[in-house]
Amino acid sequence: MVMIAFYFFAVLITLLFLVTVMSKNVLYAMTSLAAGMVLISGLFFILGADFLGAVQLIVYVGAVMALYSFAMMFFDMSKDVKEKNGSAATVFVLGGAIALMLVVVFSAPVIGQGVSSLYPEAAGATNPQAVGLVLFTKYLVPFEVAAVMLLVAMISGIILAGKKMDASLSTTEEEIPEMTQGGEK
Amino acid sequence: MIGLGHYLILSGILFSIGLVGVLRRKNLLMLFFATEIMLNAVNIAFAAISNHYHDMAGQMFAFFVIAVAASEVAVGLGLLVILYKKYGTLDLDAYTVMRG
Amino acid sequence: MLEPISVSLESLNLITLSPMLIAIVGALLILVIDLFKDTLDKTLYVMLTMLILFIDIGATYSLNINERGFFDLLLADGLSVVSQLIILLASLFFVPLALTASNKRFHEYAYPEYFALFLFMVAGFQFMVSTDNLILIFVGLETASLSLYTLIAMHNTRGAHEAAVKYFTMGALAAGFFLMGSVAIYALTGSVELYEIAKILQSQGADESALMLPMMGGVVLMLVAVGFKVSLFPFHMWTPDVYEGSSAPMAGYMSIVPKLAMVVVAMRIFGIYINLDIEAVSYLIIIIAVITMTLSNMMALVQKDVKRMLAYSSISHAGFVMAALALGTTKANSSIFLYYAMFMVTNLGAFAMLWISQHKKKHFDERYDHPFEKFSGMISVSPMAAVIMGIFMLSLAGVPPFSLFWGKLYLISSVVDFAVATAETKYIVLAILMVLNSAIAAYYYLKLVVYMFLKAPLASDTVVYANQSRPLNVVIGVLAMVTITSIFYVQPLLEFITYLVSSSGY
Amino acid sequence: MENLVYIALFAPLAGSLFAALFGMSKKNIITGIVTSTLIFISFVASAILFSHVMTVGPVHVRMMDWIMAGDMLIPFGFLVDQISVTMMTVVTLVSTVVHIYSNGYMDHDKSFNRFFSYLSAFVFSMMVLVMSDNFLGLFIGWEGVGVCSWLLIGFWYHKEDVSREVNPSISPSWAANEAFIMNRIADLGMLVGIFILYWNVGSLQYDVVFAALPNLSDGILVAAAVALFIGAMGKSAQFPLHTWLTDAMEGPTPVSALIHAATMVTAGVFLVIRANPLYSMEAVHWVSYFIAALGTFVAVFAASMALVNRDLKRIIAFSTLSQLGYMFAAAGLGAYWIALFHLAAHAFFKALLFLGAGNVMHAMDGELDIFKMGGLKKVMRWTYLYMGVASLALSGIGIAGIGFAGYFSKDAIIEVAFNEHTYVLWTILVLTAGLTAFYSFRQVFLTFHGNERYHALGIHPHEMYGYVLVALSPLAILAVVAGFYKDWFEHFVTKLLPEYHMSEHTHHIAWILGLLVIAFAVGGIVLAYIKYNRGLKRNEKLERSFVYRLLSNQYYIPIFYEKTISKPYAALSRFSWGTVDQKVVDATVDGIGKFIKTTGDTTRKIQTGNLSDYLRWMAGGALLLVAIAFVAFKLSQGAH
Repeated sequence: MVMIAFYFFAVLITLLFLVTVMSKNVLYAMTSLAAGMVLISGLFFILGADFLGAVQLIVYVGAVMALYSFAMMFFDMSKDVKEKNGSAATVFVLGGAIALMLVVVFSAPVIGQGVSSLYPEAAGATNPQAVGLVLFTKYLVPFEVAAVMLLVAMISGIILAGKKMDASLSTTEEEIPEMTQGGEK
Repeated sequence: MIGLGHYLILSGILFSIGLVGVLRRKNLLMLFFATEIMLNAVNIAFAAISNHYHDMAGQMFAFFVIAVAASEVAVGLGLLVILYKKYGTLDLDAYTVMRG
Repeated sequence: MLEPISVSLESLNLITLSPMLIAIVGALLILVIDLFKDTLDKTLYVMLTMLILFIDIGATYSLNINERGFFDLLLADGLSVVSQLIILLASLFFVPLALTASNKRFHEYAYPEYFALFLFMVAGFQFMVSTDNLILIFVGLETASLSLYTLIAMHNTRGAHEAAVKYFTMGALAAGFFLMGSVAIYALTGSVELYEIAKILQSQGADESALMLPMMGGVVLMLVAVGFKVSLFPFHMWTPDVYEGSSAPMAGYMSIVPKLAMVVVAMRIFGIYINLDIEAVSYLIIIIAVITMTLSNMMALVQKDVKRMLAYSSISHAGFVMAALALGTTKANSSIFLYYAMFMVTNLGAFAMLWISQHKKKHFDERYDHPFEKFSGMISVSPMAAVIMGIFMLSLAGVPPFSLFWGKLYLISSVVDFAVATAETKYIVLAILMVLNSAIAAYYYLKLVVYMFLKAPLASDTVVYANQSRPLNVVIGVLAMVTITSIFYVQPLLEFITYLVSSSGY
Repeated sequence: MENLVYIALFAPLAGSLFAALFGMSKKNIITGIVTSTLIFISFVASAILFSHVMTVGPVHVRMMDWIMAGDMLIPFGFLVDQISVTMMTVVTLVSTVVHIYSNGYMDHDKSFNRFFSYLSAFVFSMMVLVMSDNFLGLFIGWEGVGVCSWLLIGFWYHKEDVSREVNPSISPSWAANEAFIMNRIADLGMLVGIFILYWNVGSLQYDVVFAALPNLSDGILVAAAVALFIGAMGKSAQFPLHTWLTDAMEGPTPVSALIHAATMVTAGVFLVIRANPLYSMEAVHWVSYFIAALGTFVAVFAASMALVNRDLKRIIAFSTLSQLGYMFAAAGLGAYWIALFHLAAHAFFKALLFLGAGNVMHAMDGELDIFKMGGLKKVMRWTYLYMGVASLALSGIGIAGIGFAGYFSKDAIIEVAFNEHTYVLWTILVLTAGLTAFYSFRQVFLTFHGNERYHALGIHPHEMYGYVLVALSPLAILAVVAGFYKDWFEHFVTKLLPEYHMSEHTHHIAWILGLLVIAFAVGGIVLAYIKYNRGLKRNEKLERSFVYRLLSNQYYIPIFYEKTISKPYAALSRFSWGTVDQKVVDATVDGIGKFIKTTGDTTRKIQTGNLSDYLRWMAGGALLLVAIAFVAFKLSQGAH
């Protein structure tokens, strides 16, 4: 059963991502990306990482894809994109070679058996509970740093997309009056 | 039974698909899609290893990778907006002033 | 139902978090001040940032060595302390460079958020170096990088945008490689904590050839990520473009701080393998380091723009440092920090000199802001500036007694020592290659000196000073003094570094 | 005393920096006065130190420890002992005179300030060279004087290149580069020698190194001695690296006097004297013998070229070469103190000779051909007197314990050659003494006696400024009296240097030997008088003869170098790089730089500016790393 589910997901995800990578149409690419991500959350559920699966759905399919679709509208890219992908051979040889390398590396035996887990899932806890336990003890600091990181991302997004960037102080001699003081937020 | 190896190989293949996307895409938005694929591929591997060792660290890693991916999208799109305003295109062949 | 867990406050060892916390709280403070009153002068933010960095330096300096905190996640060992001190000092020199001549402020300084982001970035680097958990390393790295991309783009010139997007995209790919490398290590050992990984590898016997494949795979993937950040060939491609596109102080800052942070991470990660006597890893790093220093030197020779030349030269310096990193001896590791401390004052000074001469409108040709011709005959236009720039160039070229000479001397001598200790000719060859490369490098630094001192001056002489202001003069003066007087403090500094590095077992 | 050491050392540096402040501005007499004063202060300090060393003993100061972590200890100190204090006094004395002289000589030069900056920098480097207590400091000074010499020879760098037929040294910048490159080649040898010593002894301090010498194997001793001597050969212009010295006469005359006669070129001799414990070792005796033989050869070789030369400064340059040969002969035969004595005495009269030549050149509007002079003694009495005295000193005139400086020092060297039973060397040296006297007085007579040939050129010679002539007087006095201090000097320096005693037999016949030398010298002078006193009578037949042409073309060695080394190299370069874009080749960056540049240009092309390419390189780089990792793995397996 698990095997069938795995192969089902694996094949489907691979195909969808191939569409994302190869399609000329932004909409197709984005849709297949979103679909692939939904299916990946399926893999997480199979692996017993329920919390991760839920986060994957919420963050990726909810937030990230929403951002991308806004961007797509902003850039007005409903038509096919024209790209000059010069030498396809180089790309595929490089990609293929890296794939080969990763497959060879990962198909080698791992130390595995002898190692005991450092942070085992707490006995009797469900996965979200276990995640919570580890996240707010051991990984408290990274969690807070991630919060800072999201704040950074927010500020960056606001600044970069903001109106104040339209005229550049770095190339004009005179100060632009409304920009010398704070300006719009 | 599905072993760890299967997941890792799947992860490796998806990673390479993402890589191919990164290498061949000229449109920056599409290129960013491909980087998302790479990060997702890594997450599968982390979840699988976590499951294999019954260790939570892998899931934590994957969790933080998702957070990082979300932040990168915000910054990346901010950059794209400003580039689009200045250059009127997202084709990276247009950004080759600096070279040599 | 789960047992509620209780954690005692002492066991957290809060003090280990204090340096980063100061930076983060400082950044938030700046954001809050801006929120309440948005008409404040930018000088205030500069001063505030410097104050915060100052407190941060104090907190870092007063850390007890080799303590862990927050469930062993944070690690305040010698490497972390010494690298944080260098990072913070570099930041302290960097921030006042915002105070260019009045009414000549550049775009990024119109935002109070610039300083907040800067402090967040510093905090990110601090996290990166003071942990041996791959997760926190990664999160810290990304926090810092995302801030850095924004800081570059905020310069708001065409070049800056191009630079930011190039850096960002390559950074995203590098992050992918870093993660894949972590996967390989995690899969192999079942841990993401480097000290655990070291233990497991040790107990499993590193010589088992079956393990070699995943191990080397992990090393190679990690090296791609490290190589990107430290700018090793062929992952250096972003460096010249990004340096050229970003503002001169930012370029100078980037040539030191992000690289140093990543070097510390590399020291922690690759140190495991080197300590296990897996020679392949050392060879791998040495080969890539030699290729890097040689090729970048040659490319630097043919540059027409001083900033781009300095970019390539900083790549070559990175190659130098990586060569020492591959040895794994205490002396080599200490020499890396000495090198960066010395490199910091000199290179920041050189870039600050470029910053002074940056002009908003006047460009020398359509492409370059700082071509060599711009500096020709500077000795007669502004002798003081020419002499100081000349000193920075001589220091970069490794001429005694200026600061970087000691860095180079000690670094090369650590290689020679290693060669003698192991009695292997290939390390002598490495040392000779390093010496040869410094000799080649002297060529292009002296080229600028020749332009400044021997060529006829340009007709217009205003450009050299465009951004001059008292704060900038002070910063450059201090950097120049530190560069010149290095002979007096290099010894105690080296002892301090060696003590810190050896006390944390590297 | 420690303060005096620093004053002696750093006063020239202060002067140099002061002059450098005005480097690019108009001529300012202050720079000349300040630098001269500072050098004089340095001289006074050196003189006080001299008396201190004589009465109390050597002074050793340790300035600071260069770097002292782990096993690398390079302390940096200065040693003022009998050898170095002699050098210091000589150097600062000659420098003081040259500085004062230059105030007059460089009067009309627009780069007046720059000149003094360089000149003082040179003195500082020379002081570092002689005062250092270790080989590293010596090497730093060594390189420093090399750089200053390069700057000063090429001082008139704006002069155009001309063909070798018009001017054998082509142009000042050509001569400067030649000197620099030849010295670089030799310095490489010296560096190797220093490395050998450091590698085997673990220190560069003279005392440590010399104390450790007996423990070293013969091979290492020989290698170190040979390598160090190669360095000495470059700086002291010994065959086959001698061509740069005569070409160096392109520099201003004070420079020729200071650097290329009195001080820098003796650095090689100084090195051998300084390293006398090494060269006295039994294991390296044949190296020492080779030094003596080479010195003797250069003595006669250079003297022969001086016989026919027509260029005033070049004749003196050849005589310098020849006298350096004498010094090496003495040092090689173990008579180190005699070598040092000749070095000091020679510095005085050779500087005087050069500065006198400068006066003549100044008077003749830059003309240096002695065939175009003659009869100058009427207008230039003092210069005539000075040059006459200096020439007498150079020829070694004197008898029965009374004579000019050269009589005491040069005779002693010849006596040593006899005493060591190296009769071939002795014969050559005696012969050379005759040649020396001949060419010295050929030059004096052609310049100052006979018919006034300069009228044809429309030149109106005049005597040099009075203060310049006064400034020269100390040198003239020393050229006369320095010899009388021989015994006193011997007593002084042999506290440090090995004593040298003549055998009973030599002692007995010393007066005969002396007479023989004097006879040759006087014979030379007489011959010159007969031939040239009445004026110039050119002998076409002689000038066409093979020997004459051989000598006047310096045995065709410069041409040989050009044909076999420079030309093929240039042709090879042209052939290889003819297609390289000339625009990227900056004037300052050529030679080997070209090769690296081309590689740089090629490599630079991968930096296309296109992000996609960068990303591909990154992925490709990952694969490259895999490949390297594979190689590295194989390598490490091979190692086990």
